[in-house]
Amino acid sequence: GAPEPADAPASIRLLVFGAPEELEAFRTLVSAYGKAAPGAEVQLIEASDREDLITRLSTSIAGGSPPDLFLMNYRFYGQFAAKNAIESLDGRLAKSTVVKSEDFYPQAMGAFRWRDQQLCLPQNASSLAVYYNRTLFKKFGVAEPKPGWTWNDLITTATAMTRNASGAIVRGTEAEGGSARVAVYGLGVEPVMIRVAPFVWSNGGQIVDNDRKPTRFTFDSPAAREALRNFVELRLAYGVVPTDEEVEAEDDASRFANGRLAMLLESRRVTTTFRTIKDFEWDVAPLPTYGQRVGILHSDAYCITRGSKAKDAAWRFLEFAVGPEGQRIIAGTGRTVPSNIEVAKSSAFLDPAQPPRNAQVFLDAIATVKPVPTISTWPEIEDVTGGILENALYRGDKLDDVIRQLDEQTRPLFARGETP
Amino acid sequence: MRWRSVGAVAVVAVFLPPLLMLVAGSLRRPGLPPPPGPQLLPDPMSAEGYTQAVDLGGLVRAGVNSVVVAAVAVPVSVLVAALAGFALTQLPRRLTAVVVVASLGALMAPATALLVPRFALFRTLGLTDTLAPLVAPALLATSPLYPLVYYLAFRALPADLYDACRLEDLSPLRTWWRVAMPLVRPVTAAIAALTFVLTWSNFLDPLVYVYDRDLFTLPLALRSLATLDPTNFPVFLAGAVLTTVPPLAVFVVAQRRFLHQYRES
Amino acid sequence: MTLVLDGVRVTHGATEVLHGVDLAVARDELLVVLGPSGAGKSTLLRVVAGLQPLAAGRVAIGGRDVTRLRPGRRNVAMVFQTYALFPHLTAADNIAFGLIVRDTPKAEARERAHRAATVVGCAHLLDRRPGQLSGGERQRVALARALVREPDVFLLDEPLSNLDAELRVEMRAELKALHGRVGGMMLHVTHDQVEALVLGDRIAVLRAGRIEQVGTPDEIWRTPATTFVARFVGSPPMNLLPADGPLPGLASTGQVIGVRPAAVRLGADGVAATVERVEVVGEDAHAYLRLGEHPMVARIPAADRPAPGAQVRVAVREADVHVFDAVTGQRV
Amino acid sequence: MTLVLDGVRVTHGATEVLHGVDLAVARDELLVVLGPSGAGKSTLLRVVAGLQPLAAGRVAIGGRDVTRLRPGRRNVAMVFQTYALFPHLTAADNIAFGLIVRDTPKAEARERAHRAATVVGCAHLLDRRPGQLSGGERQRVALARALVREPDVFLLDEPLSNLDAELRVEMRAELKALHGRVGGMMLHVTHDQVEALVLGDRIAVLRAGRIEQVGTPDEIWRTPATTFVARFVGSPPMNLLPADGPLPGLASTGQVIGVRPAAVRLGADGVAATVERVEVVGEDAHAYLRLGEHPMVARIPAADRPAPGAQVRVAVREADVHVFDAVTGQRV
Amino acid sequence: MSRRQLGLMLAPYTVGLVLLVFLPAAVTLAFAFTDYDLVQPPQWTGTANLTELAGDDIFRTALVNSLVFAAVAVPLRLLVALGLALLLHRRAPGVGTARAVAALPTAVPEVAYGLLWLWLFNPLYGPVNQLLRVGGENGLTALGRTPPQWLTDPTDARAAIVVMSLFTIGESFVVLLAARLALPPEVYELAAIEDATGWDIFRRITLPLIAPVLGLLLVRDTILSFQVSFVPALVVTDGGPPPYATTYLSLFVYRNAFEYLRYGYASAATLVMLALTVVAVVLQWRLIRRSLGSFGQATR
Ligand SMILES: Nc1ncnc2c1ncn2[C@@H]1O[C@H](COP(=O)(O)OP(=O)(O)OP(=O)(O)O)[C@@H](O)[C@H]1O
Ligand SMILES: Nc1ncnc2c1ncn2[C@@H]1O[C@H](COP(=O)(O)OP(=O)(O)OP(=O)(O)O)[C@@H](O)[C@H]1O
Ligand SMILES: [Mg+2]
Ligand SMILES: [Mg+2]
Repeated sequence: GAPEPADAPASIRLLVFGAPEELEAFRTLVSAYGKAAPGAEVQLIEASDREDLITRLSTSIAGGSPPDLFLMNYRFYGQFAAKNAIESLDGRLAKSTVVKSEDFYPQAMGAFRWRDQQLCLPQNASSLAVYYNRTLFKKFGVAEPKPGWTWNDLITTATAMTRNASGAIVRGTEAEGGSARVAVYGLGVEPVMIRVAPFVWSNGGQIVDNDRKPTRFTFDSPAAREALRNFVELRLAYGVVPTDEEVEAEDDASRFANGRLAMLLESRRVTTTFRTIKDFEWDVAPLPTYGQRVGILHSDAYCITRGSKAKDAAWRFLEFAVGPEGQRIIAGTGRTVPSNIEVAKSSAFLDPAQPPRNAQVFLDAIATVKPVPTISTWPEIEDVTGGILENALYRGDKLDDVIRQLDEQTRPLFARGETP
Repeated sequence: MRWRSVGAVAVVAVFLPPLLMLVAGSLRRPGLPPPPGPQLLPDPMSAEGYTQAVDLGGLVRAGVNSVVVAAVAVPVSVLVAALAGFALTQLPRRLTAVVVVASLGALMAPATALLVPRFALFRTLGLTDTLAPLVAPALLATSPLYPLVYYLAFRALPADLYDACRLEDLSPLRTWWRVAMPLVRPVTAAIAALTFVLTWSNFLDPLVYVYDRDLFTLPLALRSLATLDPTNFPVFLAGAVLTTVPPLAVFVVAQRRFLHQYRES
Repeated sequence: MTLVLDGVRVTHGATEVLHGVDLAVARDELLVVLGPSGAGKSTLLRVVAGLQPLAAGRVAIGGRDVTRLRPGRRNVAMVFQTYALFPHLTAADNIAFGLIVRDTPKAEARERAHRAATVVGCAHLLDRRPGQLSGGERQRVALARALVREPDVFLLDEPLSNLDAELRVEMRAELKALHGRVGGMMLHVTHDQVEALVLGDRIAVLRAGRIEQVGTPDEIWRTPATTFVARFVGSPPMNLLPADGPLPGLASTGQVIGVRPAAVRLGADGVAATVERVEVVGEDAHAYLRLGEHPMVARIPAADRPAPGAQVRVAVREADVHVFDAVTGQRV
Repeated sequence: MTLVLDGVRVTHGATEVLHGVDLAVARDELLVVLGPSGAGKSTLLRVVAGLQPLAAGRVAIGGRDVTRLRPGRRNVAMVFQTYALFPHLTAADNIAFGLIVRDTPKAEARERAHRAATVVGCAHLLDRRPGQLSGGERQRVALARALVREPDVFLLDEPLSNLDAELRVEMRAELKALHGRVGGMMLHVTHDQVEALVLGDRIAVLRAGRIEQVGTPDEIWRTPATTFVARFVGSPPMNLLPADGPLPGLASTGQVIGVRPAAVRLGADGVAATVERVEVVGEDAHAYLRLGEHPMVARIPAADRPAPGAQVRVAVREADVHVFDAVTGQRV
Repeated sequence: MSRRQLGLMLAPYTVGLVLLVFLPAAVTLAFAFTDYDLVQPPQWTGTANLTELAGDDIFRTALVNSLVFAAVAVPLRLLVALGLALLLHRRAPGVGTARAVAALPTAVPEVAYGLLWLWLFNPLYGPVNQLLRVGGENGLTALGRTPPQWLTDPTDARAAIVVMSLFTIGESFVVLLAARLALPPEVYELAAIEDATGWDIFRRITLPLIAPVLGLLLVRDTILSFQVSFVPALVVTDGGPPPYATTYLSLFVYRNAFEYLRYGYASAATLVMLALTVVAVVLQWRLIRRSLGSFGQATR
């Protein structure tokens, strides 16, 4: 950007979203920044969810008055990056005395590089893990998941943990209402692309034909097909995951929190909520594998809008937020795995007094995480595939149809998308 | 008439339960799993949802904002609608037809189609991040339906009354104020109540035009509560109850006036 | 101060309601407009008030052309046939309305409203709203509302139609007295010929949008210009018979003879007639007769009335005979 | 078929509008209800129609207690004082309404509506909506609507008040003839005493919610039961003078003398009086006199009228004198 | 002078109309012929967006959903509102309460309302299905059927959106109530004397007399039906169950415009939606006109 006049406004606006408790963490961050940099002012613009955030961001950019900074997942920033709405940070990063690129996990940094420019700096570098209810495992005498376990182990464990009210193992696959008798399900997992992808990768397959310039989904390859088949069989063949009705009635996170779900595939974000659980003990385990250890990246980053009128001030806040102090504050909420390597390895994140005891699982996974393609039409692709996968899991659509639909319905979206 | 009362009871029996469930739900203790069977009264009962909702959602501040917006927007709205509706009865028929068609056309424009250009407009006027954009629809009578409702109401008054006013050399404005308005009080009560509700529950406008958390209105605050995890549903429902109480009160008060009619000579 | 209508034409869509009315009302004159239902009487008043757009013609008040002047500037007061009371105001406020909107002090307005109400006998109703009044009560309030001001022209559209006889007689006198007191021109529409005859300085008889005759009550009564006026004024109406009918020799062929019922004498002489029906109205009786094929009414003292079915003889004095052209209906 | 009201009381909030009315209408009788504005005439009709809840009392039609029967089941037809025409229907549809909702075949309904409209002289208006009709035209449509059916009871609330004299006379005859033809009971509210006297088989005089007298027109005229009835029937109204007033010796102290204007003779003999004002009504004149402090009206032939201000002498025949109690107003 | 005053009285509203509706709407509709992503300047593309819409399956589904919703919900809503207004226009014990209660759901802010129903329709714990299960066993209804899968079965989800919309008829109800109360009572008294049946009174008097208001509401509701389905679909069903059972045009437009940054494309969809609305309204207007004759003119 052009050099700012000396009296550029010190006040900047930061657009974030989250549930009230999460927003509270950002407020803490902002007030800490206020103390660290007297005179600087940060106005927090709070959206309640991703849709709200994107609506706000796009209308305000179009209306000519965008926020200076916003926080966004790498899966969604592509559309803004492609449209040239985000300021490159390379110059500022090079000059910075507070942060350096090396401070951050490269996997997270890489996700936010667009056409050889660092557009955003990651706030976190989370990944998928298996949350499990230790108390329940002990009660039923089933072995807890441990590093190196496989997809088959997952199925076995989940089957062993799917119980009825009297504690007997049942299959939640019987027709009409029979499944209602399941009191505890073995596993909870959302039928979405970002849950399926790591298993495809682990099985040696690819979800798209070209990671950098994808043109189609490749579930027709044997490895991907097998991983997908195993995934969608969780419900109708094994009956270890709740029915769609049950999920609508009570989502997996609260089912887990209420002690009726043995394992849950989730990212770091549910940790904050789960820390309020008092009735049982829980922990995390790494993802099961098909052989290769591969995880999937979950990462949000701060981006400066190109239309910002206070880019320098925004940068100063950004430096603070992804720097050690800011990262420690956010890590304290438990919500994120810090992207700042140093902070991630510190007790701010690994605090043994706070569950999960096994937080190291998240850090170990980072080395093997992979991002989904950052294509500008990815949000649309996720929406389209979500519906198809949902029907595949709960309704048992034929695998060939599922694979065909995934391909056919997303091809135009890939074609329209812009890639880094 | 007895059957009317029976009907009234039936109406209450159908329309009230959703709201009762809302209240019942809000009284559950946050963090508990959902109850296995129907519960009219939650067990245990707790007002914790309310305290949490007020804290987490910043409902006090949002409430004040909502009140400020409504306090300006509702009277202005009613005024705009009533003035326009009256003018339509007096202006030449062709002009009236144009405005009526234009109003119907305006009704058709979906809110989403107006967000972005309006944003640009408000920014040009320097009004973003103030409460002004939330009050602005009042200039439009909140909904173009209301001037039309007023128009029909004023048109139904006996023409002789307007003639009597013309004889007394009353200007249109005074005729409107002294004669027309008092005679359509039920309509005014109804429209005031409806604009209040529309203004109060306006969600898209604040979402787009207001950044400052201190300027959030209740629906926006409520929206952030809606992202709480499901076991905290009572918190959200408590927020919904608190947000719903004022419009309910307005409706109950206003409906008393719907009935009041002057029988004309 | 005079009121002049000049070639006034009014149309409602395709139908012409007033076909070129010329009328002059003199200073301080009370003119009664008389005419059958639908003749255009109300329309005429609305024209004077300025409430009715003209298709053609001019209206002048006090020598000033007011054709394009808006109603409020014409200084007229009107009693509407439908009363047009404001339903939301009490009788008192209805009456004082014109004063209050002209910024008359509250106390004075109230005082004058009370006086006007007393004149029309509705002072005890001042706190009621129109919805709580009977038809006649409403009419009196409407009348009071017109009387409270001192306009140049009073326009009264059947202001007494819903009052009972006694009250009507009383109000008639009040109106006349009031008019004598405050002056101004008064256009008074009525169906009631007694009212017209008693009240009017002059009477204008309207028929289907045309003025048939304007004259003093005496002129109208004694020398009705047309058969229409002749029949319209007088109750029971004047008998009309062809010249070559049962009473021959009073007019030439192609003419019509008119005889008022009171001028029909029943006695020993004259033309034979059958009594068909007798109505008794207090000390008078109306005998409906048939002279051959011709019906005829006689007004006679109730005491002298014949029995229905009786045979009587009918005589008419030549002085009491009106003669009209059979085709045009014009007085000869 | 009779109609009986028994102790009917009606209240509007705190005010009692009818204070226990007893009334019996005989089979096929035409009863005229006469009374000043606000007396409760409309209310009485509404009671019979079943539109007005009773505070006390009973209503029976044809011997059957209908007090709790809903209006539609009483088989009555009504003309409202305000017409109550349906604004959205043409005159034809308004008239046919009662037939159509009773599933009369379309063609027959139309035919009968047309006939009824012809009777009241509004057949040419059948295609218009009420908003396009003049006051009298609306009234005729309302009347036709009542006449089109053949109910047990006709309730007519001032059905002719907005019609002109000629039309009124005609309609009066029509109503009477119609009643003779179709029979049924008819309650006819009017202000017009001529109408009452001519039309009614009997007349009920209502005053402030109480019936003062019920009788044939002749009885009402000749032997008014109270001073109120005496003054109310007759125009100009009966003169009332104290027994010890200007015409002494006709009654004893504590009594009131009533003399109808037509019975007042102006001549060479009698008490001296001043002529204050003279109204000419066709061949009659009303002379407003003053006998000392007492006003008096005389109805005399217009030809014999004195000039205003003249001194005359007033005489009354003893046979023409009505005597009432000064306190109760009852006939003695 | 009085003309000018009348003009001034109308002025605020017309200014509002032009400034807040017509100008913005015109701008948005102009974008229908461009490729506009809200970030970069729009590029003129002619009718490309419209052509693409024609081949878009999701759009077609949304279109059909919207039309079906309008065809089902609009008459039902109006009937409910009219029924309530006629039932509750006269005083009787309980009527005042019923009136307030009938209008109450409308007073619940949209966001709260959506989430309330999300809970009411909860397939297992929701009060609606718990009520339907009363008397049944094993999670079935008394008739031995599975209760509706409000949020997971496409048909049931569509029904759920309609049911939700039936409770928010407060506005129409109130307007109709006010209109009914303004009708002259003598006319009804006359009808009572003529022993007109309730149906006759409704058909021959009430309906024609409130027809102008009813017509206005019909038109308005049709217009709004393309819009009211938005929040419920967003909050309650999120456009699902798959594939796109409750994706209505409004949601389609919202998603494309603000979530996928395809504002030009969304504008084109808006254009189609508007065209559709205009056609629906004109058809209805014709119908109303015909059934009303020239009455609309004659009342004045
Ligand atoms: N809006 C209208 N459209 C068509 N004709 C109308 C309209 N208004 C009035 N008329 C007709 O104009 C004529 C005159 O109406 P006006 O009200 O002046 O009569 P009127 O003499 O006052 O009668 P009435 O004594 O019955 O009140 C009537 O024939 C009436 O039908
Ligand atoms: N709603 C009401 N509240 C209070 N008083 C009322 C109400 N309706 C009528 N009244 C009174 O009841 C009395 C009788 O009214 P009603 O209409 O029966 O009179 P009426 O004899 O028909 O008079 P008119 O000849 O003037 O029509 C009147 O004094 C009137 O003021
Ligand atoms: Mg008239
Ligand atoms: Mg009356």
